[in-house]
Amino acid sequence: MKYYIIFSYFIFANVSLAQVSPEVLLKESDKSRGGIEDGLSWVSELKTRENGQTTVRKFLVKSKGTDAIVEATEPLRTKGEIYVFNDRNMWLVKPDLKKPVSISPKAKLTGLASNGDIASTWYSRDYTAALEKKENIKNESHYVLLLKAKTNTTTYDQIRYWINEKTQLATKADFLSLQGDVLKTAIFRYENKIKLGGKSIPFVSEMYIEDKSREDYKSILKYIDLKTSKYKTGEFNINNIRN
Amino acid sequence: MIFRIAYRNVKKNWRKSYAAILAIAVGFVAQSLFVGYLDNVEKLFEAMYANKQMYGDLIIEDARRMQSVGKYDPLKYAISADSASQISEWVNQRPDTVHSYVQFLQFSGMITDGKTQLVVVGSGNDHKYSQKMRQAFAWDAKYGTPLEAEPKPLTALLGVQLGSWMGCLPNPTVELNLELTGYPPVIRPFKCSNQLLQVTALTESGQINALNFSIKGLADGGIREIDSRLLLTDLKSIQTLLNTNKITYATLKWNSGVNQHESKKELNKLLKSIDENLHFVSWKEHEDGILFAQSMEILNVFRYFVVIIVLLIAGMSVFNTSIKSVIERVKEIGTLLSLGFKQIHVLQIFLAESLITCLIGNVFGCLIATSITTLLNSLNIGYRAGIYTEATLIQINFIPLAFFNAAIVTFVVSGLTTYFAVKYFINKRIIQNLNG
Amino acid sequence: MAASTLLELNDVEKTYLLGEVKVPALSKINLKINTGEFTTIIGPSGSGKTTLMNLIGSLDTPDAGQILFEGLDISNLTNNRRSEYLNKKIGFVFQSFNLIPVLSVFENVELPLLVIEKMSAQERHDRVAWCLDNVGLFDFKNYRPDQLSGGQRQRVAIARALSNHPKLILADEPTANLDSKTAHQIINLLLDLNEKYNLTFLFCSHDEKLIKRVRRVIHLSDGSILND
Amino acid sequence: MTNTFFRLAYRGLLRNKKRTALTALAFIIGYVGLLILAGYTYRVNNVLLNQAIYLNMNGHIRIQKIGAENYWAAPLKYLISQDHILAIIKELQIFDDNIEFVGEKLKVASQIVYDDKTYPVFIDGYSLNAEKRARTHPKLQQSLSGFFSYVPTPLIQTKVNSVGASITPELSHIMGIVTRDPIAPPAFDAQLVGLDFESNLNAIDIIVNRRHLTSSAFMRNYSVEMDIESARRLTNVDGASEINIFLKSEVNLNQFLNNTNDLLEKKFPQQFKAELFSTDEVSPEYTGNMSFLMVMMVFFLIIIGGSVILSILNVLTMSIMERKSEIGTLLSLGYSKFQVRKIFIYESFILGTFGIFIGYIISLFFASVINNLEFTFTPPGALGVAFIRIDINILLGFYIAIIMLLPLLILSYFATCKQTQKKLVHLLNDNEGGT
Repeated sequence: MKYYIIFSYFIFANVSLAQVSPEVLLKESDKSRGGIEDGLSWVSELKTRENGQTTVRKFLVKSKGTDAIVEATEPLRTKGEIYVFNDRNMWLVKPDLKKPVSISPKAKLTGLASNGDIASTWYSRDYTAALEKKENIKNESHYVLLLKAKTNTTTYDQIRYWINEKTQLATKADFLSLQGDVLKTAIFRYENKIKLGGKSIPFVSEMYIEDKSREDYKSILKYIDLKTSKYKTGEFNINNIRN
Repeated sequence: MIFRIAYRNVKKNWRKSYAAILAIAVGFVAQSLFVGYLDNVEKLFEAMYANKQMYGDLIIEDARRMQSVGKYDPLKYAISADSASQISEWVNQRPDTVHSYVQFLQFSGMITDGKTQLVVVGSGNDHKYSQKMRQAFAWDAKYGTPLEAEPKPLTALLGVQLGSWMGCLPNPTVELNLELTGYPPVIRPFKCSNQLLQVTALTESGQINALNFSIKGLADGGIREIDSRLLLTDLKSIQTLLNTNKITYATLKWNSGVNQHESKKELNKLLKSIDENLHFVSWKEHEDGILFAQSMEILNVFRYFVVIIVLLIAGMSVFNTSIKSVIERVKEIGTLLSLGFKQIHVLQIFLAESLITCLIGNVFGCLIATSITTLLNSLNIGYRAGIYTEATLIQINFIPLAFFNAAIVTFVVSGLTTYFAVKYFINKRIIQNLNG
Repeated sequence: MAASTLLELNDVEKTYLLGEVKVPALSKINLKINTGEFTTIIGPSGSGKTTLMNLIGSLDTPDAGQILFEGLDISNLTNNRRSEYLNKKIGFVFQSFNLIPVLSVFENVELPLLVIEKMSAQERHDRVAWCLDNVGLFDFKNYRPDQLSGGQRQRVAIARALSNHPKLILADEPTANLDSKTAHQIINLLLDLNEKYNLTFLFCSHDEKLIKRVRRVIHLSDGSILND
Repeated sequence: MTNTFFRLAYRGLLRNKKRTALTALAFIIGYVGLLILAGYTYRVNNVLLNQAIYLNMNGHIRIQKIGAENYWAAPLKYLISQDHILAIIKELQIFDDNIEFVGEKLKVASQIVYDDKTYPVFIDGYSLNAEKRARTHPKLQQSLSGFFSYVPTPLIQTKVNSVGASITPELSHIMGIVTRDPIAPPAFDAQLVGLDFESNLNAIDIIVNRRHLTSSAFMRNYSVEMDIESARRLTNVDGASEINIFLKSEVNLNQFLNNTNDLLEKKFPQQFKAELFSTDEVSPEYTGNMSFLMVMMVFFLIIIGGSVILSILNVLTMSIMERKSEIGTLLSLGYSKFQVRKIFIYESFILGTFGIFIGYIISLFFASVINNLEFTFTPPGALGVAFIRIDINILLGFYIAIIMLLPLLILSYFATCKQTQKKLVHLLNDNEGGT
């Protein structure tokens, strides 16, 4: 079995180069990865390669704050399937299901939705940050933060987070086990731009995820034609969603 | 004199009563073989549960663990670290009463070798007393080495089937049977295509955690469904994986000769003082050990049925023989009576005679039983009992008590039958005896 | 009853059931035997000789009448009383000897003594020796019955009958299975014992040689006494 | 000529009525004992057999992809695709007169969700018509009835419009729904969540309106049964893990197995294999329990049979000893040794057949008594409480009769040999003591 990627949207904010504090750095970098308070929508293309087979899936994503609705569009067979995220809870809504089915934490174990948390928006809300060291990647200097989960209910206990000093964007993240072993690695690229509060800020365009324990297993998530929009808060609550 | 007459009579016409002797022998053999076989099966079960799976004498657990709530969320009804340490302390203060005490933390998760990902169900146990409790099964690795051989964290044994799916294959495969003596403590080689296997599981609070285990050996899971999911490791590793210091249950074995009743009361008092949900139960009454009670139940039904039949038949032939020998010697009875011997004396002679025949029968029985036992044990006939992965051997234990009981029963049977046979003739008037 | 009368039969009767038919074996027998007498009962077979012997030896019980032995009615004793009577008062000598094949001569003669509790092994040994001396078979004491001739076996039977100093010796056709020469010797032996120890003998036979040498002969036919 | 022997033998037996009666009694006890045991084993075999074929839906023959023992490691790889299924079923039509019906089974690992509870389960998806025919099959109903208190009901519940799923009482307790009466359990709506075979997250609704029992103690906490279509919807596949062929009763299993394997090898080389239901791989409970019972039966056969034959021999030697002079006279009248021996063999034969005849009737009586007394016990690895049932039929009676009679006659022959070898003079005026 291989991982299935669901992801959520990001929030985009201005970067101010005040005195470098890990907390601020983390908060700023989150803005380029999602959690837009008013709302953002985009088309997501997920390409997964496992044991030599590649599958492509497409989704229409609408997100607001820590909630999101992800509607499968391709392959056709999955049309009409909707994944709903309310903060860390996740449901699957299908036309032929009488009611939405909740996906439990146990499901994450079997790799059903573990990647959803990778893309979850507010690291700054869930994790405390500490500056570990500075490092150069492709001769650009990066702050290396070690994020520790504030509560023990987040999917991953620790994350090593590389933030580019210049662009203040998070370029790489290692998701660690409680003992510090690397379980997954994600690499971000920011070629998208979105307008927020009158300013245009860089936004993630591609996320490349690798599972350390699986040799031949890679996923590439592309964010295409982003649009900011205004959604009403109730719109994302699972109870209001009817297929 | 009575005994002398009886002895000489048996010596004189042993040829005539050899069938009775053989019948008694068969009765004797049937009983002792069956009791020996049952004893072996019981000991095998006990060895498998009490030693191999380290259930010892008692399982200490939260009573709700085996109820449906416990099954749904095992960690919620586990024993807290504090309770566990109090129990361990109680144990450490009683080295003379407690033989061995092992703590277990069960878990389920996923295991992957990089290509395949499978469900894994297993447990970590503390290695302090584990080999001592396993006794004959101290060497529990069917292939490779037991974990206790070189105690290092993050080392594990896999079920043979799970191992094969995870690329850990024995070379060559060896056929070992379920035996009281456990596995020969020799390293049977096996090879894993990748040294480390990653085990992922949810921590107590639901976080994903993963550890890499190096596989030191393959162990037999007992039944098929367990063997294809089994992972055994040390307690600390699983507590780290699940990020908890709880234990699911602990098992305890008393030293031999300990007043168990007294110690149990003491332990019960301790447990209730720590947490009123804690209790201890013998594995025989525990849901895990239910198979034992069921098997013994059916075996005992067989046993009593057969023994009754065989003894009835043996009794018949002894009855026949004694009647015949009485008929043959009616004249002799008459003479003895005429000489003033009382009926009781004559009866004693014949009873002594049947005693001697029975003695010979039992001696024969002993010889036949021991020879069959050694023969059967050496043949190593294996059969797969029920759902176990390994075949069990037909082994018959030598039980002096069983021989003794069998002898007693045959004596009683032949004594009774002779009594009735002779009684019939003695009541006849002497004259009828004399004329024969 | 005269002081020296050992045995007295008054109107003793005995009938047998052969299938449905009732056969009167003895009818109205009256007889007195004094101590020391040497008597024979003779008569054709089926005349009730053996029945009479059995009744006297309390091996069988009469249908009517009394059998007094030393004044004591022995017609229907309890088992234990009868065993005592047989053991202390009566000595049997059977036509087919009836020795215990698995016991030696010594042991066969010793048999009746074993029932007497207060007799020590030594006393038993002397008694048996004395008996075997009387029948002249002491040297054969370790032999087994089937190693002896017919005559010798009958002597052992006689020795056995003597061993508990019985008052009366009953012998049923003692010489029937013996050749005439041995029969003669046995008869001499019986007569000797009768004179030496004033032992009362009662036996039935149809051996002329024996009848000639007997002082008292009782003729029996069809269950009643012809002449005495 | 022979009937004179029979008469002689018959009278020989009557000569000592008491002893003959006793010996016959010994034979009867032995025969009844063995027949009861055989009846029990036969009945248990009957139950386990039908349980493996019909209840566990293995059918008589199971077709899987080669290497499918690693199914759980890579389900997609060992799945039989729909067109393969259709092709195989078409090919199997040449055996149509032997095949009663064919079913498909799809095994899926997933999780059951009910209010806020999620719990791992193992699903068996059965093709509905095959499942209905199997679960209501007369052979299964007849063998289970009176043996187990539990009688399986097919998935298709007429009173509920949509097809229901079935879980075990233990699983329903774990999910928080107490099932007191497995026959009319409380129905509840639940959902199954799982990865389809291409690792897509998927979920379906199910109505759990039935309970079933599994013989495997481990599976009791995880087993779900439902129709194969729902299982296919959950996994987005249209294939099956295995094809199960249910044969008519009088088909020779091994021969059919070979034919099927040859057919598969010819049409789909190196892809499929067919296995009998009575193998360790397909139904370990069946093979395990039966091998255990067979070991017991052989053990009892030797012990009981042995003691019966010994007791009869004992009597035979006695009656021979007693009738030395008779043997002598017969030999002196010109009977051959063998003819004389025949008398005694006939004696045993009469004794034996008499014993068997009476024994059979007594066994029937005993069997009905035991069956009515309804002793209950829980055999290891079984569907809960079972009644001790004895199933006696003529065939069984005949087999046990042969097993006991043959050695008896042979041994009787040898027992008489010794006597008839003796010199005539010895026999005639036997002086060996005794009468």
